[in-house]
Formats: sequence, structure tokens, C-alpha cells
Amino acid sequence: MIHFIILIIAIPLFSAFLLPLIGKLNEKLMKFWVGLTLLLTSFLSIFLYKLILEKGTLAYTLGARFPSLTAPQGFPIRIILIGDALSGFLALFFLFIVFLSFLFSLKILDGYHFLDPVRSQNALAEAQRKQALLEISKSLTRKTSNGVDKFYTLYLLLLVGILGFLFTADFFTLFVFYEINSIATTGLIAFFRNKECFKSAFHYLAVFAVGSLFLLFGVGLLYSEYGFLNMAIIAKNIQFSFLDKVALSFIASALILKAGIFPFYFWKPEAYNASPVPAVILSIVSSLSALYVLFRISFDVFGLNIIFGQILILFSLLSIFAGVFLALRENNLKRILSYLAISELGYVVLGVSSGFLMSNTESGFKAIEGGLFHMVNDILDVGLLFLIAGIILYISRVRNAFEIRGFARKHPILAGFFLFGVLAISGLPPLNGFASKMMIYESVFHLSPVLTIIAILGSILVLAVLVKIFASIFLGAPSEENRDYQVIPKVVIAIVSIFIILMFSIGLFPKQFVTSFVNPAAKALISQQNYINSVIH
Amino acid sequence: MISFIFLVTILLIVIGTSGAMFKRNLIKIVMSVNIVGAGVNLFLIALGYRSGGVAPIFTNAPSLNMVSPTPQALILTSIVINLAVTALLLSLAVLIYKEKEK
Amino acid sequence: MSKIVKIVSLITLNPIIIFGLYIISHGHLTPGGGFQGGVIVASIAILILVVFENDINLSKNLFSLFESLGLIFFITLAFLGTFKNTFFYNFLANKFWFLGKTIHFGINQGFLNSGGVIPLMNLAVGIEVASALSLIAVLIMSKKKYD
Amino acid sequence: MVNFKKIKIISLVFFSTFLVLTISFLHPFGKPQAVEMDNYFIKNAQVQTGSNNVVSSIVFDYRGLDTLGESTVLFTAVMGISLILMKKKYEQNS
Repeated sequence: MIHFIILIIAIPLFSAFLLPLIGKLNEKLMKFWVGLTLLLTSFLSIFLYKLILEKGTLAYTLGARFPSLTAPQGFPIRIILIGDALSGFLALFFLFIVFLSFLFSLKILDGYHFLDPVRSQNALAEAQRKQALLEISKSLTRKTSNGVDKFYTLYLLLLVGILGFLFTADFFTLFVFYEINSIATTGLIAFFRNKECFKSAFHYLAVFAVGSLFLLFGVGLLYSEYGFLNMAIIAKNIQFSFLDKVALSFIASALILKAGIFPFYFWKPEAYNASPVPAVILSIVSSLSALYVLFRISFDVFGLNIIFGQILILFSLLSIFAGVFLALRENNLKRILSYLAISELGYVVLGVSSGFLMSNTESGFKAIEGGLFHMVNDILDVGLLFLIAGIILYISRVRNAFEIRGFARKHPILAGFFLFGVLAISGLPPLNGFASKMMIYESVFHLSPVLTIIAILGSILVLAVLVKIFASIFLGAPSEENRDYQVIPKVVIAIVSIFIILMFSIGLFPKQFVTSFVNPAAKALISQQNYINSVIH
Repeated sequence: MISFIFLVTILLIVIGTSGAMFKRNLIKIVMSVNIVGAGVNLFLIALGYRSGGVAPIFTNAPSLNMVSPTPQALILTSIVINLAVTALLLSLAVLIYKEKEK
Repeated sequence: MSKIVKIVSLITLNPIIIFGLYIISHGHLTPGGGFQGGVIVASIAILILVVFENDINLSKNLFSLFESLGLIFFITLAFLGTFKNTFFYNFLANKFWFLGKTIHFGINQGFLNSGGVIPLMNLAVGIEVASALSLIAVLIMSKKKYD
Repeated sequence: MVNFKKIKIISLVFFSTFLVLTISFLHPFGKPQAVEMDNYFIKNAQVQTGSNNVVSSIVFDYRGLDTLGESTVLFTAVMGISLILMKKKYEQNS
């Protein structure tokens, strides 16, 4: 079925349109509906990936007589979606992660009813707690009233934005999906509705409104030059004149803003700190999809440009360092993790862009593979740490990482999970971070040994930051002030263990993973001609 | 050769960007974002203009020399998106103001 | 507000609605379309909210329902093309029956019975935009917050 | 302490000169050069879609997904507004 590629975008969209109506009826039905949608979309993505592996790159023309009618007059006139091995693989993987984070959100957001001040142990608090329980039992049987239905609507819409990023081959559609991403993320940031949330949501949206308009300006420049909006035909006609460079700089800066690496990372800690953890996972996925589009545009559409590749390498090194050094002076757990997320994205950019500088060599291909492989590991590692941070906040309600003490005594399992996350993110064997970082180190060495040294140094600093936090949160005697407000739900532990199992299995069998998933993806990314030929025969 | 209309669009974009960078007032930031949006929309619509062209609508059209329709379709989308962003920004601004009052 | 304002605004209510519907329904023939007409229709909600401040209670749920219905109508029209051709295929154009009058190239006076799914999509988007903007106005301008 | 205002002013000056340089490279106003796609639309849109309004046929037929996305943006904004204007507030727990 060739329609899979549009159904994977249209089905979550349809479901999101229906969700406010279902949410009015019943909360449980609504959650079931969201889960069903995510499951269906995940299955579609599996079939789509299989189809892509069988038939090669797929192009789907929206509104044409038949889907493969891409260029009736020798040039495309309609919107075209392209699915190749890279975007199909990323969609498959992202949907899996999103489904896990959805399961996580079910439990975590349920707990947010229990918001009575149980800090004092008197009878009044107990009565309030009972009142809250009663309220829940009412709300479960009747309609939703706490905004969870709106949360899940925005959740699905953000997913649509991410999938649109992955499959679109049209510059203006890219702009539209960019806006869907920004607005849905703004809503998710403001979910808890306190002053901090509103402020960071306002800053986020103001920055991204200007950023998306810059993207549109760049698209307009390309349109004035070539008269088309399709990426493939622009890639075919590209001349790299001055206007093209300006357009590339505008589009790339908007995408770097969305990805949140070096020059424009300032929104990240604020936004991640304010939004609930399941939304943070989705936000990381959205950043990664923006990076995918950045690679796609800068290397497939605009072709190889040495200076741009060097600028990207510079940015990646600076983001590795900026992330770590800014994390050193923070004390809020989620802010620290968001700075580390910036530095992890730096490795992805370092791998892929240095791979393109060494194109047509073996180490260059390996660097691209390493970068794309690190995309997978980034979301697993950073996602795991964020999930654990969410659990810690859920049970202790303390945001300052240095105020929590002695968690290992009370929750040894949590300490173990966190330790796995620390080892994986800092690239120690035998976990997944080691596999991809090793590939990046080895291959980047052929471009310049300095890059490898800097990258290893960054990893060591990440380890230093995280060991400090681990010692402060988990070690030592538990203090009297930190009381548990919740027990850890079993489902949450199961989800985190799925993450751990995935990380272990990738870390133990990296070769198999790379040859079966990452290798076709990297081949799809480097062949510009293949991308053009899928539209213009 | 620099056309006057493109210069105007650049002026609007620069004014909007500087407003978004320097102003602290939330409403003024929203206005700046809108000014940038107006500049970019004007830029796009100016790209599609052909001298002496009429609107690309065949109903009782005065002539068949028509301006490029694609930019018009694009800014139609872009304007509505700007509207949505403005609405969300304004309601956030109202909420921040109310939180400050308390 | 004063009685004069209320009465005058009630008088202007009908022409505004009719003008908005005209813009929506002639979207495929004249300048205009779903968005523009929807905005004009939504201006009624703002007029009512400004003029009848506390006397009238506009239902948020109704607007929300219509917004979702408009969007579902829109995406269903897009889905219907998928069965035989592709997503967003204009399956009604040039089919001689409902909205399918064949148009030849050139200047003409405009036929309402043409355009395929475009008038239907205009209608769907018109419903969606009108109710969405009304809902935004109601949410921001209503005195008391809702639960 | 670094003077952020000066940096901002300098970058803004750079930005505006860059933009002025950019528009000097554009095709002159009123004479777009790359018009293949637009000419195709003007020539064929009326016959293919049966709609006299070429812009309307682009918005709903040739570039339908953009319009769907645009409606989605409006829907998303409404969802966001109705979420943040809710009265009930809870402590942040994750």
C-alpha cells in the first residue's frame, strides 16, 4: 500500500481532531483512543519501513491522479512526500519512543491530582487528601476537567508535526509543520499553568514565531530564484549563487533554533524545565527531527559545501562544550539534563557533518553512520535520564538536585537505572552510548585528531557532571526533610526497564543494529541523486 | 538595483526584529512579531508581481496577464498562522500580567 | 452598552452573516474563500461579546464541537480521494453532476456549480475558522475563567 | 560583564546590511524570472479543477496539505488557549 506514507500523518491528525469531543465524554475512553491511535500509527510505520526496504525510496504526490505522478510536465507542481530508508527508520523509532512516553504519561499525569499539601501531617491534610481522592473517582467516571484531554490533543498534534518534518519534501509544508511543532510545544510547556510556565511558553513562542518567519523568508528567496517549492527540483537546479547561500543560512538557522544547538540553545532549559516529562521526551524527538531536516536540506538539497560543513562542525563542538559548562553551574535537575541534551545533539551534528566533509571515503561514511546511530542513542539516553528525573520529581517534589539526599536507600532500583543512564550518556562500555561515540571518535580522527580529543573531553565532562549529581541525589543518608509523596507505579518501572533493555541490546550488538538499520539510512542520506530521481524520473 | 518595495519589506523585518530584541513590554513584543510577519508576507507577495498583471481570477477578469498565484496562496496560509500565533501570544501575555497582579 | 448600540448591532447582525456566507460560498469564483468568510462570520461573536457584555452567555462547548466537526469534514473530504486516487484528490471536478461543471479556459462570468471539492472544503474551513476565532474571542474576553 | 545591548545593536546592523545586500541580488520588481510553475497554474488550474479562482484552486487542490496544516495550526492554538485559560491549577509534579 503506497498510501501508508500519508496515512501515517493523517491518522493521528484525524484522531486529534476527534479528541476534544471524546474527552468531553469520558477520560478513560479518551486515553484508550490516544493509545489506539499511537499503536495504529506505529504499525503503519513498521509496514512503511518494510515497504521502503523492498521498493526503495517512495514518493507520494498529494492530489494527483495516482501517487507516482510526481512531475507531469517535467517539474513537480503538487506537494510531494518522500519516504526513504532514513525517514522511515526514524519514524519507526520515534513512534516507538513516543508510545513508551505516552504509557509513562498515563501514570505520571494521573498522580497530578494528588496535589494537596501533604507536607504537614495533621488531620486537615489527611482530610484534604481524601477530598482529592473523591474528586478523582468522580472525574474518572465523568468527563475530564483538568486539561488532560487538551494535553493529549496537543501531544498528538506535536507528533503530527514531527512526522511531517520527517516525510515532507516541500519547503512551504516544512514551514507549516514547523509552526505546528512550535505552537503544540508551547501549549505543552504551559500545561502546569503557573507563572514560570507561562513566561517560558511566551518566550518560546515569541522566539519561534520570529524563527519560523525567517524560515519563510529563506523559502521566499529560493522561490524567487527557481520558481519551485519542491526540495528535489531545487536540488536539481541548484547553482549556489549568493541568494542561495542567504536562503540556506536563513533556513538552517531556523532549523538550528528548533534543534537547539549552539548559537540558539537558550530556549531549551527553560522550556524543558517547565513542561511535564512526557512532553519533554516528545520535545527531544522534535529536536532530532529538526536535525534530520537540517541534514537533508544542507546536504541533499544544497549539495556539499565545505564552508557550511565546517561551520556546522564548529557549532557542534561549541554546543558540546556550552552544554556541559552551563550544566556545571546549574542546580535544577531538569535544567542540568536539558543542557546535557544540547551537548549530546552536538555529537550527532559532529558525526554527520564531518562525514560529509570526508565524503566518498570509508571513514566519512562511518562518521555519518555514527552520527545517525547517535541520534537513536541520544533519545534513549537523555530520554531515560529525563524519565528518571520525572520519577524523582513525582515522588519527592524537590526540583533542586542538591537538596535531595539518600535516594539509594529508599529506592535502590532507581539508583541502578540512573547509573545505567549516566554510563550510557557518557559513552562507557558496554552500553549503547559507547558504540556510537566510538564510531564518531574513530572516524572523525581521520578529518582531524583535534576533533576526537575535544569530543572525548566533552564526554568526560558529561560524566563528571552526572557523577556529581548521582552522588548528591542517591548517596548519603536520607534526610528528614525529603519525604516521599508518592509510591513509584509499577508500570513506570516497566517502561524504564524497556529503555534499559533496549540500551543494553544495542550496546551488546552494535554491529547488527548498524548493518540492519543505520547502514541503509546513511546510504539514503548520502545519495543526492537518488533523492532527486525519486521525484524527477 | 534595489527596488523600493523590497527595501520596505527589509525595513519592516528589521524594525520587527529590533523590537523583539530590545523591548521588554510583552504587548510590544507581540506587535514586533506581527511586524516581522507583515514584512515577510509583503516580501513574498512582491516576488510574484508581474507588471500590469491582474489578480489570478478568471471571473470577469479584465485581461489574461495575471500575476503569479503561488505567493498569494502561500501568504494566505502564512497570515492565518500568524493570526494563531498572535492569539496564543496575547493570551499568554494576559495571563502573565494577571499572575503579576496577585 | 447603551440601548442604541444594542439595537444597531442587532440590525447589522444579519447582513454580516449573509456577507460572510456569500464570501464562503463564492470562494472558488471571486476573491475570498473559507478563511476570509470565516473571519467575517466570527466577527459576529466579537460584536456580541462587546455589546452584550454580561447579558448573553456564548457556549464554549458548541463552538468547540463545530470547530472539530469542520476539521473532520475537511479531512474526510481529503480522505475520500484516497480510495481511488490520492489524498486530496479532487474527485468531484469535471464529473458533470454535483459541483462538477466542466469549465473551459478563458474569462467567463463564473458558475456556482463548479470547482469539485473546493467549495465543500471552503465550507468546512469556513465553519472551522468561524468557530475557532469565536472560541478564542469567548475564551479571552469572558469575565470569569472556566473550570 | 559583557555588554549585551552593544552586541545586539552590532548584530542588528550586520543583519540589516546583509538583508539590503541580499535584495540587491533579486530580480527586479514586477519581472519574476522563474515562472514555470506559476504559468502552469494559470494555464491549467481552471480546466483541471473547474475553479475560476486560481488561488483557491492552489490552496485547496494543488497545495491541500498546507491548508490542512494551517487549519491544524489554528486548532492547535485554540487548544493551547483553552488549556492555559483553565482555572484549576496544580503543583508541577514532573
